[in-house]
Amino acid sequence: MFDHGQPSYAEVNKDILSTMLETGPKYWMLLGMTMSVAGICFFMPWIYQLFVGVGAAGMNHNAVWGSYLSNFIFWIGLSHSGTLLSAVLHITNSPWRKSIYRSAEAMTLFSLMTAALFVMVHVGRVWFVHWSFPIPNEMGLWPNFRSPLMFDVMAITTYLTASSIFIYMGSVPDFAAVRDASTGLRRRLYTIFSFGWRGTAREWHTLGWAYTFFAVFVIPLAVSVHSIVSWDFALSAVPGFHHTIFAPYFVCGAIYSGTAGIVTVMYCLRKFLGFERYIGQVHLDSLGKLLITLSLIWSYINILELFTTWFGGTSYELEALSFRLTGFYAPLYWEMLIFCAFVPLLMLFKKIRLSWNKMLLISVLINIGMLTERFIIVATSQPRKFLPGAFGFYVPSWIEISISVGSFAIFVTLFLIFIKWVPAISIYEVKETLKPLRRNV
Amino acid sequence: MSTFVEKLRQYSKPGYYDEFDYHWTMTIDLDRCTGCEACVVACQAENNLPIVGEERFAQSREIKWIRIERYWEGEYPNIKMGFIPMLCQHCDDAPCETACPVYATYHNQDGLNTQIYNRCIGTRTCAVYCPYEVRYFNWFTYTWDEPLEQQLNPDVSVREKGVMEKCTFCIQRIRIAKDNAKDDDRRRVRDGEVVPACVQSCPTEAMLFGNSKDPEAKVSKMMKNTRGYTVLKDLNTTPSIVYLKKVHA
Amino acid sequence: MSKISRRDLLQYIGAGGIGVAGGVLYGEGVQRKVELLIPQVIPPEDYSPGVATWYNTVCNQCSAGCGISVRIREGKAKKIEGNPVHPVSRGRLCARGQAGLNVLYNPDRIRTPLQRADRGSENTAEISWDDALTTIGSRIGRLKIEGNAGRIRLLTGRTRGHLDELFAQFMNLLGSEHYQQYDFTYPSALAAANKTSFGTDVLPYYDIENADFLLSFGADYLGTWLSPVHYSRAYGNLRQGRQGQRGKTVQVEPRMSLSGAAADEWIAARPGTEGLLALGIAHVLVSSGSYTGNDRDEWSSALQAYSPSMVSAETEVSEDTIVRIAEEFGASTASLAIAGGATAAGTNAVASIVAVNALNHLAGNLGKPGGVILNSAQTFPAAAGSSPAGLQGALDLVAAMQAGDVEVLLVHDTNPVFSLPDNVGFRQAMENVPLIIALSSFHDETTVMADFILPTNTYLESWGDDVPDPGVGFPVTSLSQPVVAPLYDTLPVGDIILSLARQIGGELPIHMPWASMEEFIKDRWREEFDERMSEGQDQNFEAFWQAVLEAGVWGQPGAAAGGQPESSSSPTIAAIADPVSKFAGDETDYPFVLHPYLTATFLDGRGANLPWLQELPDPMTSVVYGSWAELNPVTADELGIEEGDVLEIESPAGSIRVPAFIFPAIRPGVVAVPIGQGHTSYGRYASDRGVNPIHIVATLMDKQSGDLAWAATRVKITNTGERLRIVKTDGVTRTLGRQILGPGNDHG
Amino acid sequence: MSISVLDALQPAKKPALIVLVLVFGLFVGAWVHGKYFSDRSPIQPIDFSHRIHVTDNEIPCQHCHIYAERTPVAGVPSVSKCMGCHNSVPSVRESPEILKLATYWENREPIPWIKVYDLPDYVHFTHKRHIKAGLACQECHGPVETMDRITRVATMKMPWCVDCHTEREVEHGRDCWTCHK
Repeated sequence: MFDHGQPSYAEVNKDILSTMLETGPKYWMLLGMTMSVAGICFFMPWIYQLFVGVGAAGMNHNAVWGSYLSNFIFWIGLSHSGTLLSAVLHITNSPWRKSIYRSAEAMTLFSLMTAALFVMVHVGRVWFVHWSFPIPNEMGLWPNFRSPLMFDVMAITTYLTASSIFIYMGSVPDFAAVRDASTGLRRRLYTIFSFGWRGTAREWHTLGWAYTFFAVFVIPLAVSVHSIVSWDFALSAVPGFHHTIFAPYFVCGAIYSGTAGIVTVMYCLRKFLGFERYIGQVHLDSLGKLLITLSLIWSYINILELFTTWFGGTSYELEALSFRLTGFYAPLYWEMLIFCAFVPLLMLFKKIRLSWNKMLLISVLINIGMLTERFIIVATSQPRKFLPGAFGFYVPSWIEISISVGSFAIFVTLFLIFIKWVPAISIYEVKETLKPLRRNV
Repeated sequence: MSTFVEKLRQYSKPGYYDEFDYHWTMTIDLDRCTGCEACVVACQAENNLPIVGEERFAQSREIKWIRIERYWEGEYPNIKMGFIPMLCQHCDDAPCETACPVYATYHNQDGLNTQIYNRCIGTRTCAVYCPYEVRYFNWFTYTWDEPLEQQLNPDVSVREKGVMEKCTFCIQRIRIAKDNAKDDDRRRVRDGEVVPACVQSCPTEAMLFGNSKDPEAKVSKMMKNTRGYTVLKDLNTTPSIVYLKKVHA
Repeated sequence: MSKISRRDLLQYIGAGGIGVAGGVLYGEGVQRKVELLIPQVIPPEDYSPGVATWYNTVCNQCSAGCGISVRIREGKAKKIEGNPVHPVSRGRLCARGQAGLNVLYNPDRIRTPLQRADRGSENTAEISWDDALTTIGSRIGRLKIEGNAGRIRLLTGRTRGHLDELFAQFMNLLGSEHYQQYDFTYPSALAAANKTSFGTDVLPYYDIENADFLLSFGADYLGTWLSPVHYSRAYGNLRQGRQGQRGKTVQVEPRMSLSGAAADEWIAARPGTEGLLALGIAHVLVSSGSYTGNDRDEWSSALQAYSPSMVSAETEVSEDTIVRIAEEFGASTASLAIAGGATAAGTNAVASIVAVNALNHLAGNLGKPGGVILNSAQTFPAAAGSSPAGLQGALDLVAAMQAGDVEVLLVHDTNPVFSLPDNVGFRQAMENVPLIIALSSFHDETTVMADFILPTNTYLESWGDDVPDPGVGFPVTSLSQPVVAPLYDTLPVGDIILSLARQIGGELPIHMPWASMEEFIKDRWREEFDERMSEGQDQNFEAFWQAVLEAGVWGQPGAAAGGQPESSSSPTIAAIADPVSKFAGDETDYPFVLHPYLTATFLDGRGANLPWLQELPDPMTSVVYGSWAELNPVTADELGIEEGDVLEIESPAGSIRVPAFIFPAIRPGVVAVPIGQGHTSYGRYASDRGVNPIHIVATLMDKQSGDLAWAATRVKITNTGERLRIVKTDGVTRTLGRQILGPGNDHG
Repeated sequence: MSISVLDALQPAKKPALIVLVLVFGLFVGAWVHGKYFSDRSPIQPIDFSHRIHVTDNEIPCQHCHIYAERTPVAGVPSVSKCMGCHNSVPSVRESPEILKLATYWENREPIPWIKVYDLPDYVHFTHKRHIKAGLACQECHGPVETMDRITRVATMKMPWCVDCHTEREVEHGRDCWTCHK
C-alpha cells in the first residue's frame, strides 16, 4: 500500500496538513499565473463577446452549436469519475480509494463549475439565463419540462449539489484536524467548517451511515447526468446525433476521461505536494486496469455507432458519417481513435502501467482524444443535416479557442485554491488503512 | 393533480389544436415557382430583416426568413434546375418546440410555430433540432444606416443580439385581419384576407395561404392536389407547408 | 440581548443610510429612459397613427412601368407591393421593385445641390438651389442668346410620359435638337425587327399567359426581359392556370437564365446562331406541311437554304431536336416565339429577331390569344422625344463631345460611363465638355464627372405619369404621385427643368408656365380629359383626377387592342437574311465567347446600390456581393480551374479579373459574367465591388438598329493563380436523393 | 478547548448585523424611490390638468384622444386641437399655462409631453381592441378625471396584463403572439 514504508498517525497529519499550512512563493506564483491566464484567456474574451454578441465566436447558421458546447460536455465528462468512482469504490470497500478520492471529488466539483460557466458563455442572452430555472414568477411562466436542456439544468444542479455535500461530508473530520492544528482566524473558520466535530463514536457512526447513503445516492445520479447531457443531442433528429447508443456512449466516455483525469491529478499531487508516501503504484496499477477496461468499452461503442449508421443506410446518416471520416475534420477523428482506442492498449503491459511518466502521458492523450471526440460530435454533424443546400462549415474563432484554454486555467485555479482549504488527501481514511501500531505501554 | 393529468392528456394528443378555429397552411406550387426571389425581398421589407453585410454572408450568418434553395438534376446538356422556397414549415410535430427550455417557441392555437423574441435566451437548440434550417440567430445587434431605419415596420419588433428568429407566417398581418374580423363581428377571417408578404409578392402566384380548417378555403383544395407533398416527410414533422411537385414534361 | 454601544449604533445607522442611498440610486438606475410623446402641430387629414395607408404610384426600377402600392405609416414608406388594379403588375412585384424603398431611404443619396471643383474627385461643395440654378440658367441663357443652343445637350435614361414631353419641349424652346436617351436595356433591335415584321416599332403584347408552347430565344422573360412581373404572372398561368392544360416552354440560350431554369427544355445552341436555329425550325414548319398559308411557296424558297442538316451543323443542335421542336410548335394551338437577351445582342440582331418573328408568322398567332398582339402607339401622353438610340446615339454624342461641339451637357437618370464599353470613351470625351450638370439622386460614375449636381427626388417623392411599354393590348396610362414628403433638400426633376426655364427667361417661361411638375401634369390631364377621356363619363375633372390618383392608373380595357396586325408576311420573308452573329476577336486567340448577362437584381447596374439587392442571393448561383465568371465544369476541368480561382478575362477591348464559378448549365466554350457590379462610385453598397463586363465588350453594333452587340465578343481566359472567395449561400446543390423536390423514395 | 460553532460565530455577529441593516436599507431605498422619486408622475412641459378638463368641463376622453377607438394608439391631441378650443375660451386665455400653449402654437412647435405609460418596443398593445371590448379608460389609467398631474397607476408589466386577460377569459388571450410579435 505504501511505497516508502508506513507513516505514523502524526506523520500523516503533518504531511497532509503541511500542504495547507505552509505556503511557499512557488504556490503564489503558480496561482497568480493561472488566475491571470483565466482572466486574460477566459473572462476578457467573454466580456467582449457579451458586448458584441455570440457572433464573436465562429458559429454560424449551419452550425449554431460550437466549441462552447463541446467544451461543456468535456468538462461534464471530466467530472464523472471523481464522485462516481469514489462512491463506487466506497461501497465496494476498495482500500486504494482512500488516498485519492478527495482530489477526485474536488475534480468533479470544479469541472462541473467550469462546465456551468460554458453554458453561460454559450447562450445568447446570459442575463436571462435564470428563466431556465423553475422559479415561480409573477408572469406565470414556467420552463419547458419537455426540453432536454431543462433536464440538463435539473440534472447538473442536482449533481453539483449532491457532489458538494458528498465531498463536504467526507471532509468534516479533516476540517476538525485542521482546526486542531491551527490557531487564530483559521482556527475559528475551521471550527465553523467542522460543525464542532469532536470525534465521538456516535459522530463517526452517523458520518459513516450518511456517507454510505450518499455514495449510493450519487451513483445513479452521475450516470443520469451524462445520459441527460447526451440527450441534448440524441433527442434531435440530426444525423450523427440521433443514436440510441448516445447515453451509454457519453457515460462511458465521461468515466473514461474522468479516470484519465484522476491519473493526471494524482501525478501532480504526488509530484508537487510530495504525497509519494500516500499515492503509490497500487493506485496507478488499479487505475490503469480500469482505464483499459473503459477504453475497450468505449471502442466497442464507437464500432457500434459506425455499424448502426452503415446498417441504417439512410442518406442523411451516411453523408454525415462520410463527412466525419473523410471531411475537413477527419484528421481529428483519426487522432481521437488513436489516442482513445489504441494508445491505452499500451497499458496492458504492467511495466507501462507502473511508470508514472508514461501513465501521465497516456492519461493526457486520452483526455485530448476525448476533447476532440466532443468537438467532432458537435462540429461535423450540424453542418451536414438534411437539406444539402444548407450544408455549411464551422471553424472555431480565436475567441473560442482562447476561452477553451482559459477554462483549463479556471479549473487549475480552483484546484489550487482547494488544496489550501481542504486536505487534499483524506487524513482520517488514510489512517484507517494503516496497520495498527503497537501502543507504547 | 387531476387538472394536471387532464392538461397532460389534452396536450399529448397529436393535433391538440383540432378544436381551434384556424390551422394556417401554405401551399407552394413548384411548377409555378421561377426562383425569382421576390418573396425574399418582400419578407425582408415586411419583417425588418437586417442588412448584414458581405462579411456576415461569408460567415454564413445572413438572416433570410425565406430563402430559395436550388438543386441541379442531371448534367450538361440535359440539366435541370429545381428551385424550392424554404421557410419555417410551422410543423405540427415540430422538433424545435420540444427543445426550447423557456417556451420561447411553442405551438399556438392557430397551428403556428411561434417565436417569442423577448423570451428567448439564445441556447440555439431549436436551430439545431430544425431539419429545415430555417431558424436564424442574431449573432450581433444589427443596425441600419441612417435613414434606412425609417423603413422599419412598426408592427414587427426589431430583434437584438442573442435571440433566435424565423418566419412567423406574418403574424402581424394575421393579427390585423383578425382585428378587422372582430370589428365586423365575424368569428373567423375570410379566406384570402390574410396574405403573408411572400405570398402577396409572388409574381407567378406560386404560393397560397389560408386556413386549412376551412374546407372551402382555396388552400384546402390546393392541398389535395395529387402533386402535393411535404419536404423530408420521412422525419414525421407534419409541416404546415405543402409543396406541389414540379411537372416534368 | 447585550447592550448596544453608541459606537455600534452609529455604525448600524451608517450602514442603513448607505443602504437607503444605494436603494434610491438603484431605483434611479433601472428606471426606464424618459420617452416623449410628440403630438402633431396640425394633423394631416388622412393621417391616423398606428394605421397604414396605401398610395398607388408607378415603379421606376426598370422600364416595364408596373403599378405599385406603397404602404405608409406615420408619413414613412414601409413597403411596396404591386398595385392590384394595374394591368401590368396585377398586384405583384419583383425583388427590384420592392427594393425601391432602398432608393428612397438610401444612406448615400445626394442631399443638397453640390458644386464640384475638379471632376472625378470627391471634392464637392454645398451650394444653394438659387445659386446653382442662377449659375446654370445664365450659362444656358447666354448660349441661347448667342445662338449656340445647339451646343446644349440633354442625355437621359429611358423617359416616358409627360416628363419626356417636358424635356423635349425644354430643348425645343432652347433651340437645341439634342435631347437623347440612352438605356442599356432598351431593346432597340427588337423594335427595329418588329418594324420590319409587323410594320410598327411599338412593342407588341406577347400573350404568354394563353400560350401553349413558348419558344424563347435568349429572352429571360422571367427575370429581365421587357416586363418581367407581367410575364411571370403570365408564366404561372401558362403552367397551372388552366385546368388540365399545361403550357410548355423551351429556352434557347448558351447560359441558363431564370427562364431557362423554368423551361421544360433548355437548348444551348452555339452562341450567335440562335436566329439560324429559328430559321431551321421555320424551314421544317414549311417543308413538313405544317404551315398551309397561301404564301407557302415564298416561304419555302426564302427558307430553302436553312435545312435542318445545315442548321444542325452550324448551331450544334441535333437535327432531331430541330424537327421535334418544329413539330410541337406547329402542332400547338397557341405557340409563341420571342427573342431577346444575347439573341438580340449580336451583330445580326435584327436578322435574328426577324427569323424568330417568322416563326410567329408561320404559327399564325398574330392578333390571337396566346400570340403576338400588336399595340398601337399611344396618344396620351404622346411619345415626344426619341426612344433610346442604342450605341449609335452614344457614339454620335461622344464624337460631338470630342469635337468640342458640346458646351453644356445635362445628364439625368442614365449612367453611360458605366453602361457603355470602355473603348467608346464616354468618360474621356466628357472631359471636353465645359459644363456638365447631373440631375441625379446618387453619385454614380457619370454624376461624379459633373460640375453641378442637382439632387432629384426619387420616384417615390415625385409626380409623374407613364405609359407602360410594352403595353397590355389596350390604352393605359399610370399616374405617379409622391407618397412621402421629400426627405432632403431635393427637387423633382420636372421642377428643376421648369425652374431652369424660368431662370433662362425669354419665351421659355411663357410656353412653360407651370410652377411645378404636378401642375404641368394635372394641366395636361385636364386637357386630355376635356378632349377625350370625359366621353361617356358624368364626373367632372376633379373627381376623375381623384379617382385616377387613388387607382394609380387609367385605362380602357374595352378599347381596341391597337392596329390590326400586318396580315402580310411578305416583309418578313423579304427580310430573312443570314442571322449568324460575327464576333470581335479571333477564335484561335480568343477561344471563349463572352456572355455578359443582365441580372434580375441589378439590371444594367442601376440596382447595385440597394442593400437588399446586394444581399439577395443570385437566383442561379446564390452568390451575393460580388462578380463571378461562370464556366462549364468540363471546360473548368480541362483548364484546371476551381471555384474561386481569379481569372483574367481578356477581350480585344480590355480585360477584367474575376473569380471563377463552376456552373453546370452553361455551354462549354462560353464564359458568362453578370452585369451590374464593378461600380467605382455609387454609394457604399455598390462601389469597389466586382467587375463590369460591359467594359470589355467590343464596340460592335447591329447595323440595322444601331444597337450595341454586347454578346459578340470573344475572350481568352488565364488563371492568375490568385484566389478570391466567392461569397454564396448555397451548400451542396444536389438533392442527394433526399425528399426535397418531390415525394421520392421513402427515406433520404 | 472550545469547539462550539455558536461560539465561533460570535465575532461574526456584528458584521452580519451590519450587512443585514445594509440590505434592509437597500430595500427601503428602492421602495422610497418607487414611491416618491419615480417617473410615475413626471412634471409635464405644460401643467395640464385632466381634472379641469374631464370633471369640471365634462369633456369625454375620446374627444381629445381621438384615435383610441379606431387605432392601436390613443394619440395625444394635436396643438391645433388644443388651440381650437382655447381660442374660444377667453376666461383662461391669460393664465400662464395657456400662454405656454399659445407660444408653442405660435412657433408651430409640438409640445414635448413626457410619456407616463410606456411599453417596451416588443410589446404591441392596441387601444382599439380594448375600447371595443368595453373597457373604460379608467380601468388601466386610473381615475384620470381626478388627477391634476397624470400619475401612472398600474405597473404596465406583463403579469398585470396577463392577470386581466385571465380573469376576463380573453379568447387565446394568453398566447404570447397576442402582444409580442
